[in-house]
Amino acid sequence: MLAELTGQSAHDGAVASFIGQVRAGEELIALELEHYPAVTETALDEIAQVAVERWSLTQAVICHRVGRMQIGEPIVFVAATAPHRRAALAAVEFMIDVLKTQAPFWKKEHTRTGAHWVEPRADDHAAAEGWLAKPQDRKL
Amino acid sequence: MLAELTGQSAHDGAVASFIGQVRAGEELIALELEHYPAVTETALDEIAQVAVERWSLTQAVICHRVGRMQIGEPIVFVAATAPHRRAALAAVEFMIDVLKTQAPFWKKEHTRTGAHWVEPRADDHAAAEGWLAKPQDRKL
Amino acid sequence: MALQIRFFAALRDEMGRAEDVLDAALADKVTDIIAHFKSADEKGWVLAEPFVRIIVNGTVATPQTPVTDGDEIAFCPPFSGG
Amino acid sequence: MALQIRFFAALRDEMGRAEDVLDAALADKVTDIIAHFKSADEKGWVLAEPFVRIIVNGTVATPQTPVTDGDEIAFCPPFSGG
Repeated sequence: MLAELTGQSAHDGAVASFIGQVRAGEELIALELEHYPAVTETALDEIAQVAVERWSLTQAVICHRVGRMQIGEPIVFVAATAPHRRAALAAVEFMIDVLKTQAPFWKKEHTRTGAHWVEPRADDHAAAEGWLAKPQDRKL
Repeated sequence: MLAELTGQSAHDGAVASFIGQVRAGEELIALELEHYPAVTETALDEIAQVAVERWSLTQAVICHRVGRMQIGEPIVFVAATAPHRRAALAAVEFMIDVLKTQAPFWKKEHTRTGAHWVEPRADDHAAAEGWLAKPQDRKL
Repeated sequence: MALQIRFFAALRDEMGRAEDVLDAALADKVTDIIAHFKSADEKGWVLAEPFVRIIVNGTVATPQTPVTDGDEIAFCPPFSGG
Repeated sequence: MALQIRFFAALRDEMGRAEDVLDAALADKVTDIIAHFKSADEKGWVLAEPFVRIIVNGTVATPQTPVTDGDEIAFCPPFSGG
């Protein structure tokens, strides 16, 4: 997916990206991702669009998988292209931070002792709120 | 190159990367990158190693091209893998910031009106110095 | 058309189903739907928990949001994507 | 073996060559090498400019760094990679 973003615009000097993948945890066998179809797509489009406007990106991409995934498999791919690196890097951080708590996805961990839904982490909420509440305090 | 970093370690939940590429500029025809062989490799290895230790990365990669490149072609690829996203994202930003002024590369712009060596930008120096002078002020 | 109700993730597990349909005459607002499930379902009280996110026709809503025939009302636990 | 001198990028253009070799007896320190080029080369003064980075055997050095037979001394303009 990165290959589709590089060398696409003569004015892009920067392509930043992030992949979130299933990390081994205590007794984890697999991760299951549920979403709210249609609403998810709208939410991701909005997050990408906000990033494009805020950092004057050339492109912003968010791809999120759903269903069952094994350890090491990718869950989410986020990328931004821009004339300069600072904008691309900040936009990627923004998109991954915000989508974690602002798009209707739910993680279920299947472990050797059973399955359970993942509670969002307090610092994930804090990261998203940091971006959404006071944009003027962040770099760029 | 990203494919070689994803799903490599069961403990990696995050793969962050950055590609710097030749951006169209006034009358630019091509970019030429010169380096100081052997010394460059050592400098890049050191930068990557500092990043690995500072953010407890699983892997850090820096690949930098030399020679003549056309608009849109990649110049540098930087990537970091880590258990959590914050470490991977910060390490990538650190590596690209620092290598710009701390590794022996020189850019020459070939334009329709002649060729000239690129002066490092003041804010590139500031970015590198920010990381190197007072690490305790930065996130993570 | 009635009211189309959806339960996601942990709330689907609690409610024992992913979807339901309610007579639109039962509710003027989301809070009326919650009241209905509180009385009709053993686990209906979970829909009134403060962590529950309500989405009406794809847009974030509150218990005071009006609902009308044909609306899709989703009850969601906190999101945990990425 | 003598002293192996290297000029990079804009400094190579100014000096008109990428490499040079000096008799080790000419210099105890980097500053002696700079003094030699200032007198021997029309453009040798550029090596004394404050922006010049000096690398001796792959390590960042200063005009006061000692040099000895076989050392590689590189004169570099500010780096501009990435």
